[in-house]
Amino acid sequence: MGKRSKVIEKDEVVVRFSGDSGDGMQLTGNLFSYTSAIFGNDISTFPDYPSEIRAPQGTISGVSGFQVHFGHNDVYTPGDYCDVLVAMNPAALKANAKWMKPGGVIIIDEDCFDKKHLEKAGYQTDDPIKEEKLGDYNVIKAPISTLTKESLKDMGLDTKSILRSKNMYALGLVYWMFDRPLDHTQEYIKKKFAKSELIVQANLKVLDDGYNYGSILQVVTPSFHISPADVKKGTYRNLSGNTAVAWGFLAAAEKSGLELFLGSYPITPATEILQELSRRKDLGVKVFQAEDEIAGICTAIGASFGGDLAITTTSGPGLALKGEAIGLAVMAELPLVVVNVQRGGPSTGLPTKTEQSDLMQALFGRNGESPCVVMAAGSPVNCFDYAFYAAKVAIEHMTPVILLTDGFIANGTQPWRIPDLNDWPEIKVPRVTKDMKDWHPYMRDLDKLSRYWAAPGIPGFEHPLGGLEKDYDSGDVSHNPENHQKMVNVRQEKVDRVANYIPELEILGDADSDVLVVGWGGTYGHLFTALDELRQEGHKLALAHFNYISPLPKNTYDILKSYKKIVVCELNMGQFANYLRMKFQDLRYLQFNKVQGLPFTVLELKEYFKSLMEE
Amino acid sequence: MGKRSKVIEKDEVVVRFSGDSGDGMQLTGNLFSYTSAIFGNDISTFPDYPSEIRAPQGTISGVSGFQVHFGHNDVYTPGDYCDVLVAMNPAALKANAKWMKPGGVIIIDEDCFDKKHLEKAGYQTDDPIKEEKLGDYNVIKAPISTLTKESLKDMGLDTKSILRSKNMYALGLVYWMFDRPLDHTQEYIKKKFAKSELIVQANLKVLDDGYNYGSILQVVTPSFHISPADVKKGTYRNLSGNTAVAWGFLAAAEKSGLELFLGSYPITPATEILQELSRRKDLGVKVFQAEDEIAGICTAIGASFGGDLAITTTSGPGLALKGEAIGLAVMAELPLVVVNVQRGGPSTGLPTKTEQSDLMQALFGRNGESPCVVMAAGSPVNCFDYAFYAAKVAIEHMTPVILLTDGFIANGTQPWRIPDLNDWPEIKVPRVTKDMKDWHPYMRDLDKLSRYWAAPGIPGFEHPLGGLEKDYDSGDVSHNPENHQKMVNVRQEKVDRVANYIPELEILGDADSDVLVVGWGGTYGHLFTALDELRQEGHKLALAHFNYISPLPKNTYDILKSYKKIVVCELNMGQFANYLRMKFQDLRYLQFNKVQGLPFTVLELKEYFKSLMEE
Amino acid sequence: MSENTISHLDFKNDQSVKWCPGCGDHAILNSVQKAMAELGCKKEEVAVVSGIGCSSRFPYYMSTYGFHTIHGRGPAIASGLKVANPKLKVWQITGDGDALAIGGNHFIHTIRRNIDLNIILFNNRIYGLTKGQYSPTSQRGFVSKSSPFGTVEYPFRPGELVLGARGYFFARCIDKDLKHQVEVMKAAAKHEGASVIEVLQNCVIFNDQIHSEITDKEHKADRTIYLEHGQPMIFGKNRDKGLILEGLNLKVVTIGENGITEDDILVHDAHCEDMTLQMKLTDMEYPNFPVALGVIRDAEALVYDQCVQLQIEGIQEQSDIKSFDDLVRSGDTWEVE
Amino acid sequence: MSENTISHLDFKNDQSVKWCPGCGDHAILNSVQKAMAELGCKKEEVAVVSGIGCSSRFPYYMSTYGFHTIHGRGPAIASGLKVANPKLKVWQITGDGDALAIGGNHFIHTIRRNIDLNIILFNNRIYGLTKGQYSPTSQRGFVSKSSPFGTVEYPFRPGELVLGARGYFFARCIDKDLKHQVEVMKAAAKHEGASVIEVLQNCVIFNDQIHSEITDKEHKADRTIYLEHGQPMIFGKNRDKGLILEGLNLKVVTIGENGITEDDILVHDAHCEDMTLQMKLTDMEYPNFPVALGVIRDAEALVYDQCVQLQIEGIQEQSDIKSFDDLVRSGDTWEVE
Ligand SMILES: Cc1ncc(C[n+]2csc(CCOP(=O)(O)OP(=O)(O)O)c2C)c(N)n1
Ligand SMILES: Cc1ncc(C[n+]2csc(CCOP(=O)(O)OP(=O)(O)O)c2C)c(N)n1
Ligand code: SF4
Ligand code: SF4
Ligand SMILES: [Mg+2]
Ligand SMILES: [Mg+2]
Repeated sequence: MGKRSKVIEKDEVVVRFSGDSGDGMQLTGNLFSYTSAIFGNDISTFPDYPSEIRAPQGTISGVSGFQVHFGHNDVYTPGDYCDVLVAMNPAALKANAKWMKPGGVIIIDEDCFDKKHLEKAGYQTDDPIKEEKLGDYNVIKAPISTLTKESLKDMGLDTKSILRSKNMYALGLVYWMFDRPLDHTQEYIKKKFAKSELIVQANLKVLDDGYNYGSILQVVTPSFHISPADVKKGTYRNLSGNTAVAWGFLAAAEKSGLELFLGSYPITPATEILQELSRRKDLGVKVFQAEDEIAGICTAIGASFGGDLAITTTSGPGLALKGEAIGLAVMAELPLVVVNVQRGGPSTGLPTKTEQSDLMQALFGRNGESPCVVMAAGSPVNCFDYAFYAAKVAIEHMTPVILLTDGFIANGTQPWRIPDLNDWPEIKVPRVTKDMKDWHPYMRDLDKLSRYWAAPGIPGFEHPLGGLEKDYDSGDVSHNPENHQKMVNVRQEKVDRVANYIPELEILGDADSDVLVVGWGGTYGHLFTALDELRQEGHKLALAHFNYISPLPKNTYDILKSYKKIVVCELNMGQFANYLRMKFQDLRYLQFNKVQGLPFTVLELKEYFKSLMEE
Repeated sequence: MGKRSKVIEKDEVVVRFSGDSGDGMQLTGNLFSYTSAIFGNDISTFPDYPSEIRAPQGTISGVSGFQVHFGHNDVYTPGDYCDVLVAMNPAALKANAKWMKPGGVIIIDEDCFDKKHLEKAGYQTDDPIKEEKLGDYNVIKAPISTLTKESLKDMGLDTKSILRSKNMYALGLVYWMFDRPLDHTQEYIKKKFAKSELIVQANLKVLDDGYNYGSILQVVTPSFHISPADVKKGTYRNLSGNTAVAWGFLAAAEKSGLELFLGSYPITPATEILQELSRRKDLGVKVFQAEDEIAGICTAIGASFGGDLAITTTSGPGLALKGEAIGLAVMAELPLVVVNVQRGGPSTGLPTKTEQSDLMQALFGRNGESPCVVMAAGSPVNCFDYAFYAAKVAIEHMTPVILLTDGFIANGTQPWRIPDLNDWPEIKVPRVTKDMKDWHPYMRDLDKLSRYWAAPGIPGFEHPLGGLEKDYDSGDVSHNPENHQKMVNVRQEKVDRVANYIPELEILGDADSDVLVVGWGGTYGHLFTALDELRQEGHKLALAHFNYISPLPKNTYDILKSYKKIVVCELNMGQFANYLRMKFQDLRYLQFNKVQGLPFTVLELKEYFKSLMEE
Repeated sequence: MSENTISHLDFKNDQSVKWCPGCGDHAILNSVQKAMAELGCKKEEVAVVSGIGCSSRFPYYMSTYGFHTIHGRGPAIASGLKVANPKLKVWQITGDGDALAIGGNHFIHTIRRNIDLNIILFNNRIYGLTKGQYSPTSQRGFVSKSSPFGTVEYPFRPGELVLGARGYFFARCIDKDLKHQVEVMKAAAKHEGASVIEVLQNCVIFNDQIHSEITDKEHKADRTIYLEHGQPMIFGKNRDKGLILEGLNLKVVTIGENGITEDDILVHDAHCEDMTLQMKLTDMEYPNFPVALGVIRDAEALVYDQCVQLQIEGIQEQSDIKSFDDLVRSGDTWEVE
Repeated sequence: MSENTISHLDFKNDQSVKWCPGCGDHAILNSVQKAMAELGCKKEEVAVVSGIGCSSRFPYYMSTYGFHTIHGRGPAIASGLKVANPKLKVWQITGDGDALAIGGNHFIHTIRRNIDLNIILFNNRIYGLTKGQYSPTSQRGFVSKSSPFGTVEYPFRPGELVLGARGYFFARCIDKDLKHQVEVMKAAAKHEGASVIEVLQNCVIFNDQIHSEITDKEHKADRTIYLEHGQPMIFGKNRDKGLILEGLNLKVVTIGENGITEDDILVHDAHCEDMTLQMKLTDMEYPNFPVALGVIRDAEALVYDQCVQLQIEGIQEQSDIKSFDDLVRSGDTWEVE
């Protein structure tokens, strides 16, 4: 394939594939990221599709995109701005032009830039490049549709099928640009279209021709070199946050020896957890697709009463519906994990977009004094870890745990080093034992203050549970005023004591900086990248990122109080900042908030942090 | 009826009628309070009954009580401790002995203090007075059952019916003690039992005989004199908090010219609002007893969309279920009042007891950034005022309003001076008008930032509403990031601006004291009484009592910051204190909390405040 | 706008319709608009209330009043609207998930109360908007994203549930069957009380062809039966098949065979209060029977919203309490001078 | 404890029962305990799950495992429990409000899925615990605290709703009818799948005598009919009345009059899959008909919890993925050396 004319050396690159919902951009992006990962780059990806199933063709609302960020160093976010944009139609260009890095490469299928499509996308003239002021960019106008047709003209396929494979042409071209092997994609094509040899051949040919088109064009096409990352030895796979959550529970089930039960009702962007666990009948998972969110959590509570590791998964509006039942689990002191994949609110809001605005709801969205454990995962792959630990805490402390993720990390992917479960901690199930003297349903472990689990079936431990207040010393229903106070206190204390069993907060970056950035949950990648880049630029900065929210790590106050400025960054109007105000009132908190259905950009964070440090 | 031997002059007295659930204590208490009110005393009452419909006879859990506090001065609570206790059986004595004022009067039906009943109540000996250490009390052992039987022996009634009227005997006796006229009660008996002349005659006779028994006994029975209060001229009636809420909405409907719609599902202790409004078909109220709480609020949202003044009523667990739908009202910016009569939580908790533990849920129990107005009534009769103002704010600002009351003020009663609606403010309905230029569904009033109400039926204003995010400038569905931020901001700002339309916070007591007591909602009576008594005892103390919580009155910070010590008193673990920490972080807040299903006692408040002032 | 100039175009607005090309929802939108025009509705007196789902985007495409609410709560919100404002013509748009999964309770209670709503249930036997999980109307064994090994649940039969909840109007039609749909919609609109119309709707993306066994042109005549009140239950390409009763069982017969004549064929009585036969018709499933289309039940009953109004009017006539002031001064009051 | 020594007393505990004296709930508690004893249940294998209501206090009075949950959610919680632990015998206690108002959706879905629960519906046609508001089974016109002028709603007929939701077991009995109740409970327990038993229960305090028109000793024989599978449908003080079919209508006839003999009387077939006749029996109302008691429908169908287990076992047999490690190493992975 000849020598390349100009090769650009890069540490990292962001590529975005973008086109109509029907253009196969999700697949294209996925294949590209897999190849990059196998090649040895660290990657982070993010899909971004319209909330309509098939929005009108050619319009901005119908644009579907997939962004891949890969590099020779660790990569923590899918990237703010693109080095390379593939735009299959004018709407894709229109939607993404503002996300281009200055001077980046834009590949367009010029066949689709006709008057009709330009108008649909809202362009006023027939020169969208000029309209978008992209003159200084490297715009590669390739007649991809025509070339695809040309490539397949002798195969005997109908035009529709031919055009359906034009995404492979674009992919081939991009592979050439990054000098990537085609074998993984070829394998995939053979498997995926196994039913029709013709389609396999067509796609393989188009992929190849796209690649070759690159070398033909090489005079005008830049080509990049990103050397592999220096990653830890091991077996890897790509993992999305939602799959990671599902698998974290599978791991917890295996480690605890409990059967896994999921009660759930589909809701964007949490549905994939339900779908993944539905596939895991091979591992004995009992999945109950309930009639609604309330039945989702209630079946899980029933299963928990019955002795299973029980979970329920949902997103914001669904969590609102589960509030009453979470209260029952608080009162009955049963283990339960409620996963809430946050999305844009309020109400139906922006259902396919990301946000961190359910924190207060998770903490307080129930009647009465109703404390439970709240945790948050920080990245697609550590959704695995926090699902595991959420289950561990729920079981060992006999309490409901709300695990927060968000649309951004749920849909995003990262390479995941396959763990050896032997390295993971045990999960000890606090079952009743025959030798317990004077056992009653609310007898407590003296350290954790958790009660013991007596699942039906064990002779001698028959007992009623329920949502009415119970006597501290007998577990019978009690209306006694002092007892109520005691139970209210002990339920809170039980949650507070979880702090004795979780890791302390660690500072990332310069522990001795003036400014402490505080974040929680799914903003980890952006905050860390901003921190990392600023430090590389010579700034001093520290980051405290929270995954345990209720209770907070024990050393939280000691850490926070040692900084001059604390800035809490979150994708809401300041919910965690307010929570910290309740907990540690004497400290001052600055806020950096964004509620746009989008993650932070590293750029905006850096600018803001710089301004803070300069003040 | 002769001269009385010893008459005790008192400013105020607390009387508690107490017996088995079937003993008619609620009626007895009610009749007594009415008579006292008509006599011209200020009164405050509180019923207290078991959560079981008919708990086992003779047991403590079956005791039903009714407490009346009346005085020559203003009375703000039903009183902590009793001057006079009527105990119809041993269980009633057992349940209430600890609530006696030292040296108080205890009337017992000695016929019911037999071995069986003593045992059922849990007494170990046959001398309960000694067991309770009530030796220094004035215990009047009257054979009430026997006397009642004696009184009616010639009337031809069966024993069951005879014994059913023994409460009238006790009531007659108490009337004698307080030298009260019988006429109101006689009238009541005649109306109530109109169907059976025999029963009327029996009850009248028993009442009379009970009264006369007092004069016979007068050597040993103390008798009290409490002169009438100096109350404002007008027509009065007794009003419970729940009825007051219902009537507040009736008033708001009349003042706004809107029809009133209630969608609700029964739940203790809120059900009476539903029941009262069900009776008000005469005033055109449309009451929809829904299949659950969700349908309760959803029918109300539908009615609000349709142009009615729409409300829904519930208690804690029901509010949890309504969270998702409140979010819809927030997003659709429709007027709606959600009344939450708080009870003991979490979960089913202590359903018949009082608590203030739903504040956080009211503020934050929804997905996304979902601000709405939160208010709280302070006493049974001002439930009327706050229901009225909740409706006014909801309508004029086009927003859902959550109005918090609690089991204590909902069930308690006070005399209520009947208002002249002409003295009450107008409620202006922000309807669209034909002359609106470029109207769209989210066009806003520039001062309030509220949108206009275009109820179906008006030609030219057809539009779709919905839970998806809408464009600020057109009202169409929008996924635009900046627009979302703008809408999130404006929804909050709209709620914040309600502060421009509500009264400023006023300090009660000594504005220049060191200690500021802060309270909110239904604790008003106890806090004020404690303040009042301490001031009469020569202490300096100030009280800031909140009825508007979101937004807070505009001058809140200025007031709070001028005190050395702020102590937030509430019947939860510190929810309002935490809210203040979020809002005004630089001030320090002490907390006085109680979560026992009971109101504060004035005594415990006074002691605590004294300790604070002495520090 | 005078009534007779109203066209279905008047019920369209300027929003671009965002359902997938080929989705059955487009046709239903057209039918509803057509029915409204033919009924001579005024735009301002129509309100369309939906829940959440592909189907529930419906109100955005109507030029009437509309409310796209929350998942499953459409019937409750529409009930409140209708009771608040009984003059409105309220249409409630819902899907098999929206109505029968999360919204099942409001659905059956709305039917029980017999509130005058026209409920259109888009039955594509799938959750479309969330991209393809099985729904409460998916057949046992159905493979979907959330049932990769096939479901182990019996589906609801919507008509059976409606009748079990004391429904007085139930009809069924096919998305592509425009003309018939318009007739059925009009019948539903004219029925006083809750009317439920199940539309067999195709989701081209996640459940394509799910109804085609029955609805495809080449089979439809033999596998469905169009019921009309007062008409014999005849179907088939050659209109030679019919339904008769044998004991308590329905049976398909061929006219002209075994001595069967048209006179032997059952005549459809949609107005019959007793629902026995209507239930059997509702439950007919292919291949044993043709699937019943058209208005299966259309019986009279008291209507909740009307009764609420009447009760209020009746009480208002009799009561002395005419105002807030009358109320607060009634009963036990006392004067302080 | 050997099985044959188990007595109903073993199912009692030491808690004092707090229902009102005279409440029908006491009798139901006794019947359930008796049925369990006669079925030879072990205490530890029984779990009783309830919602909220007077009736739902039930689990506190049982010496078995129990769960007094939240209002209306009993069927969902019991479903989860049964699927998690299919060996348990799960009884679900509920009231007309708990099951049919707030819990309606879980109720019908549990029935549709056919989960092996024994659901006892205490139908007192009132909300007892909240002190007397009308319920979804209160008759039209019923006056209560929340309907001072009478309701304007049609009630659900629980059996009709159960059958409309594809129920395979429905029975009805009377609270005071201890012996019969025990038999019905046992039949329900033996039925695999969801069984619903409606008990006509008297609330002495808020709805006293609501069923007495039918259940009172002096009328019962003439106003009710005890159905038994395989037996002719005969009733009446003199056992001279019976039911026959006339077309699609049931008719009450007198044996010995107009030439009617016992052979003309319908024989009850509870096991018949087609529910037509069972639905008609379920819906019979006094005064036109006797009210049907006993097991009205008891047909076979696939049971959800069993199918879940079978499906899992089947897939586990075939799958290569036996552990977490197998899973995470399957599919697209790569090595970094
Ligand atoms: C409270 C809540 N739960 C879940 C969802 C997610 N959700 C949206 S639509 C839908 C199902 C839609 O199915 P259906 O009603 O059949 O409509 P279709 O899309 O097939 O027309 C679900 C589960 C939601 N939006 N809100
Ligand atoms: C979420 C919620 N809503 C409402 C209530 C109040 N509530 C308790 S029991 C009940 C109705 C009980 O009626 P039913 O199920 O018929 O039982 P019964 O008391 O008649 O046996 C209601 C409305 C509650 N506890 N929780
Ligand atoms: S996903 Fe299916 S139901 Fe939804 S719009 Fe597309 S075709 Fe229609
Ligand atoms: S109120 Fe009625 S249902 Fe409840 S315990 Fe008393 S009698 Fe029974
Ligand atoms: Mg659907
Ligand atoms: Mg009931």
